[in-house]
Amino acid sequence: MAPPVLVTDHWYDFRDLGNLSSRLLESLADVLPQGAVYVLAAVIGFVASFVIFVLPSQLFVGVYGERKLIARVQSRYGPNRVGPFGLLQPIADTIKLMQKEALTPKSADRALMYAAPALFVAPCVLLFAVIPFGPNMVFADTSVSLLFYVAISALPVISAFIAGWSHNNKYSVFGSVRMVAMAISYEVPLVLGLLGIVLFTGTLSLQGITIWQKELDIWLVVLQPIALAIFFIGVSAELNRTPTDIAEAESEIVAGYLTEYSGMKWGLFYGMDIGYALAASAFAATVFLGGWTLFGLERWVPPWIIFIGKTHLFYALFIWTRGTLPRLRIDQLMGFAWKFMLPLALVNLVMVATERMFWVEQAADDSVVYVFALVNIVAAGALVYAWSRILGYRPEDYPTKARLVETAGGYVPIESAKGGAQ
Amino acid sequence: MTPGLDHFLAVGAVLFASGFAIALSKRNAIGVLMGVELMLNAVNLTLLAFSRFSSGPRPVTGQAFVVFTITVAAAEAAVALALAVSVYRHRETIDVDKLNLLRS
Amino acid sequence: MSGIVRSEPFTLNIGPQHPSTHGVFRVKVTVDGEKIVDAEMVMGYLHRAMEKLAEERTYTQNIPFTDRADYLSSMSNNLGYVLAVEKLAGIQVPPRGNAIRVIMAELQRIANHCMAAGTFINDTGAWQTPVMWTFREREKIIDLFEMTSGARLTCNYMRIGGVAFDLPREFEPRARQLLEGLPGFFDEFEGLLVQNEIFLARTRGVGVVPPETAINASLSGPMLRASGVAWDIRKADPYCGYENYDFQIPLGYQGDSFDRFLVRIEEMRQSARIIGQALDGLPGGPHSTQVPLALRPPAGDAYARVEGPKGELGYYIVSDEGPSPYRFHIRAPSFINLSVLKEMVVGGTVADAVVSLGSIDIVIGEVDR
Amino acid sequence: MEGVGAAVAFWTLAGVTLFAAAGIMFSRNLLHAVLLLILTFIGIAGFFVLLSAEFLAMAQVIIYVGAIAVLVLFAVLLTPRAGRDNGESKMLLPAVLLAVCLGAVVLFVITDTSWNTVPSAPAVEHEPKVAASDLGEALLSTWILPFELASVLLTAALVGAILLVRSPEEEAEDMPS
Repeated sequence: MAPPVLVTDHWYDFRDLGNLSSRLLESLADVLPQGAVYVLAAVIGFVASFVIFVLPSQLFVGVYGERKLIARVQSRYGPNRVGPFGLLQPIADTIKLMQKEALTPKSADRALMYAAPALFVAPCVLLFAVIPFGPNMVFADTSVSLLFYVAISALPVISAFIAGWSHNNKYSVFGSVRMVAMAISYEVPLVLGLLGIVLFTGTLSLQGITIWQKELDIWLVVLQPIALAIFFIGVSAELNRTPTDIAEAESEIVAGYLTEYSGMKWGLFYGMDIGYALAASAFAATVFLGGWTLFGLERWVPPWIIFIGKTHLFYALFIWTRGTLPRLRIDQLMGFAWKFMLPLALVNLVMVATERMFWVEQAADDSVVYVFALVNIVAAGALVYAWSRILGYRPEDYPTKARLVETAGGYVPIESAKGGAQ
Repeated sequence: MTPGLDHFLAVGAVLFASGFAIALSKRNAIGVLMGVELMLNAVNLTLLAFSRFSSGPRPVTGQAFVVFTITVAAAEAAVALALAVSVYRHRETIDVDKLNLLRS
Repeated sequence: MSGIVRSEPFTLNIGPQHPSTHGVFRVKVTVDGEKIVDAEMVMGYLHRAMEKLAEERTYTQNIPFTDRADYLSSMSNNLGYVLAVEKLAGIQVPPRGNAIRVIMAELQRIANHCMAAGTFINDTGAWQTPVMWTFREREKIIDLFEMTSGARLTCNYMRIGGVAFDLPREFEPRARQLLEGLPGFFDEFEGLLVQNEIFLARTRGVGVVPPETAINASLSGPMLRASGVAWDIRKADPYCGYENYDFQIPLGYQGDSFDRFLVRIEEMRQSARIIGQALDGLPGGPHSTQVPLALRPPAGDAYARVEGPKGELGYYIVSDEGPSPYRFHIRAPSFINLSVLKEMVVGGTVADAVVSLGSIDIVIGEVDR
Repeated sequence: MEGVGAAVAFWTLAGVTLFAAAGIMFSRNLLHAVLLLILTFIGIAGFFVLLSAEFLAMAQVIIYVGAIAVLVLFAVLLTPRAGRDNGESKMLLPAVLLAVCLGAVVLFVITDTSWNTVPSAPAVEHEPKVAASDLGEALLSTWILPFELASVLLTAALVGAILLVRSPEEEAEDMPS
């Protein structure tokens, strides 16, 4: 399935930066020694994806945008002092972090403590290698890029464990053990949820999934709402965003595995947390929101701008939950993963398999996908509600108002109170 | 020069030998387990090298076989570690030299 | 060697310097895995020997001390102390003074509960969003305090025999404006949290205090009412004319952290009602009676108690006809409410301990005095 | 598998993996050994990519680095007083000798025999690409029996591991009162 070539392929056509880089590489091909062109292509791809997308998004959407949006949620302004509208705030933060003294406790395991931030940064950069920014603007278009994403997102868990373990401090051991236990138990439903997507599209490569959504003119979020819910909860558990940020829960274990870090070492962890969240939202934008396609609009609007817009849209979802939701306890989280998300993912898988079988066996035409979409959405709502009722979600018998009593006396048993439990 | 079958097999052999040495020489039961895991991985590598380079119509059989060795290795690792932890609970040590009593 | 080796519990300090101990207060927790086996509370980091110092100062000079006992509700503290001295010296307070005292005490209760409910949700993990909302309302009340008494937090506004200054002209319109906004805010705040599944999961059944334990440990305030015991000093032993205001006492169901949150929200609504009634019937006349500066009350002792935001706030003063009290003791509700922390915490996890501690709403200034 | 790129990749991966394997042998701290083991797993995943088995490389990273390595880390965590040093047992010398002999024999066999490999070096064009879908079909068509057996084995291992590690209280809980 060769990606469709855009209207023009002149080098100045910035709608597809692939033209520009390929033109540049061809001119350099004969100049450089035999193998060096591939290395140069790799470097250009990396620098382009990082300079255009990751670094500015990390700084201006991750640090500045998040603080501004959360400030709005909390009815206050957010950073507006440094630079015009506070736009230079992330740069000021970075400079401040760099000149802060990075302490290393005496009893800590120095080698591991220095290695952990580096090991935390490397996988984040790797994640962006597989994400397709445009028709032929993907850095490493392997046929298993979806699996590549899931595999690489297991590495930061190990480096967080090392970070927590090397401080030799009770709080950080707490944090690192919680982080690992939670990441493991949320990886299972996450992978099962993504399996539903792979079943439908039939390919493991992200570019293939985007092309599938482009040809059928349907976004997978409509087709697979349960998979998106499971993906979002699983990823926010793995990245430790707010409903599940128990690995560095301020109010309980000070800063979890980051307790002893200070200065730029902490800065790296903080920056890469945002990097992973961006990678997760880029992945979700590709898989669920149709990647760089916008129902045919991508022929005029540069596809990579569409893609970046969708990523930031999904990132806003992370910010929104971070601003509003309290934190779950570790055992509730584990119970939620195994008792709620896993069965839901399995049922979703069965539904997708039957639909796929029906689609292939009857050789129905592609418009049947919209019927599947409707069926899936209704089934998703019904399934979530029914399963939560089974697991004991009874909102109606919890009182939401205190009882009101007129006179001061002794203990007032529940039934005889005037107000009664609404 | 481009890596051929001999190179992959050589790396596989060296890995197997080091895994073998680790498994036999480590005092801690977890060290022994690490050695065993290394040996299994070396076997996987050799299997895949053969499946990639040897003639034969369907190279996929080698890869299917590697999938099964990975599952067996995972199951074996889980049980071995469970064993180590329960032995630690009874003996307060998992030092291979000291574990010579068969009675619980 | 044959015994089963237990994974040995290790002690963890939810130490004096910890983001969620509401001040310098330490809980030495023995933890087996995540479960708490034993908890030992260590306090006294903020002990300023207030009760001893009060014995060298005259009765009027002691008023600023009471501001700093519970620095989050200085008006109620002043009221308690001033009532005790008036009972000792037999001084009558003019009706306008009483009405202003009721208004200020109830405003202070709303401000305190805004702070308490907000930080409690902060302990369950919400990133400061509810606190920012409640602080926005608390700022309006603090502005009212600053307008009348000159200070935002430690107001030092009450005097023996009445209040320091009369209400300024623009106090009433601003207070009315505030009262219109409050019910809407309470409903919105309650709507945000009471149906929130994660908040319910984190607070229902956490830090439960059954009614018998509450009564035996002589708890008071929202802690006692959350366990279902209907006890409120404003109703049981009315002072400053509380008997002629119409309000109700909120009660909880099982005495867990969630019930305390519900009780506090409901108390704020009732306080808003009381302020409305007090503002409507604000009598004219002097705001305080003249009291000699070097007051020498007759020998004897007096105990006056006030329904402070955290519970029954009592002042016990012994006088030996000297210019300064012979003995000055504060019955601090936070200190007594804290005594049940051990039963609430043992058996739960560290996360629950933090939530239970947050739900008690303690202020270390009052606990350590 | 273009010539230069594959060669560079092969030698760096070989260097990293063998260095890490030796590191496990000689490092003093058990935790460092576990982390070096993770490095070897990643190196071997790189080799799988070189042998154009990408699906298996990703599966290797997920299963070994994502699950088994974490399992080993937890085992190290759950045995605090069992000594975190990576010491050698009394069998150090015979073990190393045996390993060296075994390695020598196998290496000799490898270099000596001439394997009838696919004609010419891997740079040949019709490189037998095994896509993930072919592997899936193979697993569920010709290899269906071992596939089902593997799932039974995994369940047995799961139950076995849990039973082994149950602490006395959990057993007391389930004991019929």
